[in-house]
Amino acid sequence: FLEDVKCQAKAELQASDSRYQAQRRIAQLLQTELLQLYSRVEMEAPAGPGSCSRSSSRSRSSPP
Amino acid sequence: FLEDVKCQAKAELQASDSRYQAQRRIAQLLQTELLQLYSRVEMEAPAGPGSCSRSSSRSRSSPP
Amino acid sequence: MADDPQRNFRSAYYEKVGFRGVEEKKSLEILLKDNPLDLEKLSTFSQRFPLPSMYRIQVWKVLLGVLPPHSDSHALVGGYRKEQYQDILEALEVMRYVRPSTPSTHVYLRMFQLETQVLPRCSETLPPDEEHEDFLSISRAMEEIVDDPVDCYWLIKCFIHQFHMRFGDSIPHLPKSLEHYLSQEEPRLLTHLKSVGALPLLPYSLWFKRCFAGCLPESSLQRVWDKVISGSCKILVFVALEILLSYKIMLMGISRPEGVAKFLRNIPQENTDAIVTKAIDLWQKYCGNPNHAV
Repeated sequence: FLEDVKCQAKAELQASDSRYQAQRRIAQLLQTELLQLYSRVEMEAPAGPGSCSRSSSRSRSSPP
Repeated sequence: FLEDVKCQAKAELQASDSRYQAQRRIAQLLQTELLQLYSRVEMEAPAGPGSCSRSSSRSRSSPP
Repeated sequence: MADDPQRNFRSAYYEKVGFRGVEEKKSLEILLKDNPLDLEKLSTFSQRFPLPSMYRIQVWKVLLGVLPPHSDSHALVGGYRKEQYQDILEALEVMRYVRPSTPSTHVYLRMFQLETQVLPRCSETLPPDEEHEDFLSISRAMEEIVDDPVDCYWLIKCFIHQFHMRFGDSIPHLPKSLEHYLSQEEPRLLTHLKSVGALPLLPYSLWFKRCFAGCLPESSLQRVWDKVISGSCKILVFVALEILLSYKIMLMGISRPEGVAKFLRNIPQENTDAIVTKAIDLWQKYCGNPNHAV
């Protein structure tokens, strides 16, 4: 019976974790996309006011 | 002892859940930022049809 | 459970007079009341009997691990599955991988790619091509069987995952196995296929990688998938074998290997139910106790 309770808990935890992992992948992808877009914006308008807060030295580095 | 196992399982599930919630908030912030950036890029280059296929018409187009 | 020939005879009789699977349905209902559900018993049931359509999705979800064996976790885990689906979909929309006009099967593909970390960069995303056709065929078929998009995505994902994990090593051997059983059942057809050079050109991908998605209509297909999901990939060999046997006369008359392949990729959709029924009979004949016939 104890095993049973453990199994149930494990299955629930795995399902919850899978949801977390998906969210992690999403965040990574969004970061990559943002970095790319920022670097493009900076190259297109290097003097643009919106891009001054980003350090442009990293703009062409490849995403992680 | 059974109660103990159940408590532990509950705590683990809660921890997983809060990890998920945190990651979700991060993703939401990133999404908001991405949406803003898209709209800025599109205002600067209104001829671009969409981010995926947008080819920069400017001379300093970024490498793929 | 089903070894009694008398009982099998009766089931066959019910089937003929329209009470198909009355007893089977009752025994499945008893199994589904267990908490936790006994996966082994559910698999055995599904190997031996056709799943009643009203319980099919539920059984698939449990056997594929979309839902856990404990029924009292189903609401919680079902909620997690839904959230995960929505999170991924929303992100793909924001990143413009997915647009309102994107076909749902392509959406499922992008979601699956995101989860398996093979999503191409947005700027480098091309429309899905031949390489993705296995996934897309299975998705299209699943979509015909499952109404709810959340269930549909999860079933596609877990079906494909489980298929590769369980049978990935067996799949390359299935063509040889087909050749073997064909030599038992219809050596003349095998000789013909060999002599015209059609044997290596048979649609093995369609049969053994897409599990007949896009080949059989869904009503027949789901009965084959019942067996695959509950643990047998050998059934695929017998469905292919029955297709060959059913169109033996036609195939014997084709002398160009491309002609054979073309015909088999687009078989008539009329009597596929009978083909699947005969394939299951043949599979049970050769593989005996289906429990041990992987």
